[in-house]
Amino acid sequence: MDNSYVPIRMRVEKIAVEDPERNLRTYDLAFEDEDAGKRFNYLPGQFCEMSILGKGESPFGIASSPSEGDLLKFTVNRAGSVTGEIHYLREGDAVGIRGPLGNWYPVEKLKGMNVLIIGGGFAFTTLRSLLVYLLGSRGDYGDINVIYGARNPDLFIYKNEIEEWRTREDMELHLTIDSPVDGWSGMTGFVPSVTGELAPGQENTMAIVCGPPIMIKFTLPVLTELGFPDERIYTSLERRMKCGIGKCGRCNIGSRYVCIDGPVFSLAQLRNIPEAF
Amino acid sequence: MSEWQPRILAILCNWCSYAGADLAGVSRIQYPPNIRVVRVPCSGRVDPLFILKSLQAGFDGVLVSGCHPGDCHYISGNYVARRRFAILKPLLEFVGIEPDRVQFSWISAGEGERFATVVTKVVEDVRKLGPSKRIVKKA
Amino acid sequence: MYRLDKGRFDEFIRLLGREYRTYAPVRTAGRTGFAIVDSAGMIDTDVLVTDMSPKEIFFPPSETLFRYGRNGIKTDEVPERPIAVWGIRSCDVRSLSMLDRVFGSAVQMPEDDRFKDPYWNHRYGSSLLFGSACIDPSPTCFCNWFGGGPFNKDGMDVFTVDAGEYYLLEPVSGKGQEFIGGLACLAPAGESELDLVSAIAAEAASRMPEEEDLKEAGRKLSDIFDEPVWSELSAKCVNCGACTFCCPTCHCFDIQDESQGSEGRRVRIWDSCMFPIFTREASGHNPRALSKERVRQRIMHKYSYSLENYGEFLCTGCGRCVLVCPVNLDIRDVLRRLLHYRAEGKCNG
Amino acid sequence: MNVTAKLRETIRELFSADKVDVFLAWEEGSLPMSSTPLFITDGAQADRAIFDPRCGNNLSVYFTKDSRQFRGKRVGIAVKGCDARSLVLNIQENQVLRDMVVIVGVPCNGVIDGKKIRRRTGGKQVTEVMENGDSVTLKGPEFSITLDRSEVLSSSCLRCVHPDATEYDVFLGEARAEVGNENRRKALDEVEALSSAQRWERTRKEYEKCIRCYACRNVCPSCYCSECFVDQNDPQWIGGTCDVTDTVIFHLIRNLHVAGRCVECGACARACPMDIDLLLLNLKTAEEIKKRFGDTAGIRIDGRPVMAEFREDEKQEFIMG
Repeated sequence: MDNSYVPIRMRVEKIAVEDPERNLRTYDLAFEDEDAGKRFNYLPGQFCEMSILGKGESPFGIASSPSEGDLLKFTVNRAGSVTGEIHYLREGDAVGIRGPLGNWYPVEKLKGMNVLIIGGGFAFTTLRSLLVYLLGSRGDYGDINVIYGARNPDLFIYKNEIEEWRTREDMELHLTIDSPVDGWSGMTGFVPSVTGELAPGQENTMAIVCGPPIMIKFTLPVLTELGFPDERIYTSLERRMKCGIGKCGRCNIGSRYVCIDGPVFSLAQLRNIPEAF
Repeated sequence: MSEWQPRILAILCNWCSYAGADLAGVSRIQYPPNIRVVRVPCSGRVDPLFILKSLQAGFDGVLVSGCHPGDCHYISGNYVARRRFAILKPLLEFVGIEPDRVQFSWISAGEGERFATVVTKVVEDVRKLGPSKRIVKKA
Repeated sequence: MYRLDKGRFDEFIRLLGREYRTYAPVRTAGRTGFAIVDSAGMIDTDVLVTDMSPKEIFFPPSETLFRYGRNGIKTDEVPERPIAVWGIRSCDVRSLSMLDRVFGSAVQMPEDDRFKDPYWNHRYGSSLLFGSACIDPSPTCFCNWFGGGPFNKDGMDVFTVDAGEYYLLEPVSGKGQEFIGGLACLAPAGESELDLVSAIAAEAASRMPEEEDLKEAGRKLSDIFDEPVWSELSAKCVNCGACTFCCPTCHCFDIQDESQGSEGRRVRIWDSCMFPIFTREASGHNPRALSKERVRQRIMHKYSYSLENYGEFLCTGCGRCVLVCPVNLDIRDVLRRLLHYRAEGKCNG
Repeated sequence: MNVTAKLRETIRELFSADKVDVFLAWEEGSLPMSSTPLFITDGAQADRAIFDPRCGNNLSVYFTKDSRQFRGKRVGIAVKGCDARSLVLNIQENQVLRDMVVIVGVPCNGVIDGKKIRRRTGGKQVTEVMENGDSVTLKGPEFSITLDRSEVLSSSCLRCVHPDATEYDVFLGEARAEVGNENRRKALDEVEALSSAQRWERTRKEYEKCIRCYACRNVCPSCYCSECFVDQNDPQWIGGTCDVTDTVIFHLIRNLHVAGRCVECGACARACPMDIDLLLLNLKTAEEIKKRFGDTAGIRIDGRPVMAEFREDEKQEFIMG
């Protein structure tokens, strides 16, 4: 029998510091055991429990796309004891992961549709995975529109890639920051209002939203107002988790467990859950 | 195998007892090498939890030392600590932790000699008790 | 049905011990719980509802998931002999079946190995359960609310009745039949013995409380999710974990690491939805920060969410939480209050 | 008029004079010999209130728990001697404003510990409990046991020296001052007669039972840290398992955190589902504090709790010479 509590051993291949305060770092992890890597099949939106032996585990969305190769990418914000310890890791160090856990963005349903990706802050991780995935087989999808907001320009993650996405002709990227800053050429304003201003068409479009709870809360009604039906709005939720396999009892929202029934939910599903927002 | 040696954790206040230990060192006063020192700002900083945790982690004894009454750098830290120790010690004895494993002293920055004497006494007391077993956590 | 004379009970327990690690109710310093026994003399045969529930046998308060150190990760060896339990009550047997729905696999993906909890499965999967009929139900028993009863045999391998001078044993599962089938210390039971059992069963059934209609419980509870009644009910709860720790079906847990130097172990320990830190995130955000939200979670989880997820309640009516609650927040009263909330006309709809 | 009748009368008066927004008392519980906390918000509910030996809950706990549900409200509260001391301590520690509470003292002769009853009956069905002076009769369908009252009283009550409130606005009867109680010394002597190794054996056996449910902490009116040291994880001070060294350290440190603040109401011991004799450590510490510093928790309403105070000339024979 598989033992889902035992982490897979990974090696830190590369660390990128994402912000000047050095609170956000992106880790590229390689499988130590090739077979384990082959068995690890995932899709954008899924997450892993990252394990520091002696400190514990924390859940992180997978930021890489399976279309990119064998490395797994995670972006970690320093917040608690486990994330603090992860920030001490150096390239070459060992780390454990358990996963892939949870469900994924509806990539099959997206085929032939336009995609509107809306993200905020350092929650852009699984959205990066999705975007890279879509761009990897670009022909399968219609228009790709991305709205990405951060408190200030420093707090966008994956800045190098943002530069590349900006110049691409086969997608639209709208960056926005909360309040004006000298030298900022993008948009200003919170994600929900920017979404309203840009008023992307809902026809044959699927909206995928991920960000801080408050951003999600205010963005979903904007999408509804723009005419998106509940079945074409997806969002990814976060809760404190331990086991990741639907047993330990803390991540539920109503009867749904974020770790196995989520983290990706359609608004249609969430409408039936009393405490979703 | 070599003879068992007690391991003692010494929690010393920054302003007096740590300086006293320092003086013992620079004055080349001999004392047993069985102690490991943790420096804290004041004996008032010493939570009984630190002491119990040290014993749990396998230290055979704990010495806590601060400034003499009246000399506290923070005016009254050691007085508050004294009340705490005054009830901690009988409580530990009450539950069956050998009293000599946890000891308190006041050592000033000028008392290098006294530091050596205190450490020697603590090490000898703990040596008599043998290895700590009661509140030590097994892996 | 077989008859086991009490004079040969010790022989029976010893036989059982050859193949199984045998657990039974044991009384230590006035407290009762399940412990390994190797003779009949150690067993407390009178206790109805043990203070600690038998979930501790299969899902201990703390257990090692694996050990780590310089040489990597190692899981502990699984003991060879499977577990047998003697003297487990009907409600508690059912609670184990319920826990098996949670730990055995994921209902959503029953075939997916990733959701099978190996620690639970190696203990529960091969266990042999000797359930006991409840001859003398207590005033805190309410198993009949949930389709149980003092003589309910669901989930047992062998059903046993204490008939005074002897025990009557009835195999329920194939595994149970296989074990007791050829035992020399058992004799086939006769007519008079079976009549006695029926009489005892009727007497026990008469002691059960009036049933509460729980047919619509899941929906009724969902409907009043946002009503103020939850604040009223939770006002006196002090959010300790006594109810959840003594509950035979509560199974929330935490995972922690315990290190000594470079060696250590990852442990699973019981946790409780009553504790505020249970759901508090590293950012400080807590989706169930209020006592009301936590009490509601406990009730909803047992009587509403579980129906949706597992098709049954996560409560067997054993009454332990009623006994241990330090503020006498009686779950039966709570349920009655909630289920009749709309009927009282306190809200529209 | 019995105490219950007087209590109800007092509650009605307080509401009709608009002196309180809520009144904390006890009402009949769901089990034989049990009571449950009652929050009265309307004088008309006064007739639900009771006071008798079933009323063990220390209601002061509701002032300090995280919900702080009575903040800003004028609260009336019925208190036994120990409960009153908890409240005094809460006032001393600025958790409760004296002006915002109306303290109603009730004369207490000890409360019954339901667990002791269950232990005596082996968990059998008790349908009726009758008190008659110093004896208590427990009746079930097939049995009847008569016990000495002391066998079913809460251990804290057997060692009580302040049966009645020391601070109150109304007292329903005649409040007694401090009484002597030799049970305190006896309980300590029993342990102190043991060798160090025997004491540890005793401690280990007792605290091995702990399942870490934290009922003791949560029912304690003096335990109100917004984050308990056992819940801290950075650093994590003590392990979360039922390893006996961790449980002993938890209980010792909790004991020290409530040193000079514990009123020995016995709520922790009555709440413990594992029946750990939690009170003994509290007794030891309380006696030590009384002996050394001449202070008892919850008696003074002014100044600071004893462990936050000091005198320069205190005895310090435990400091190495």
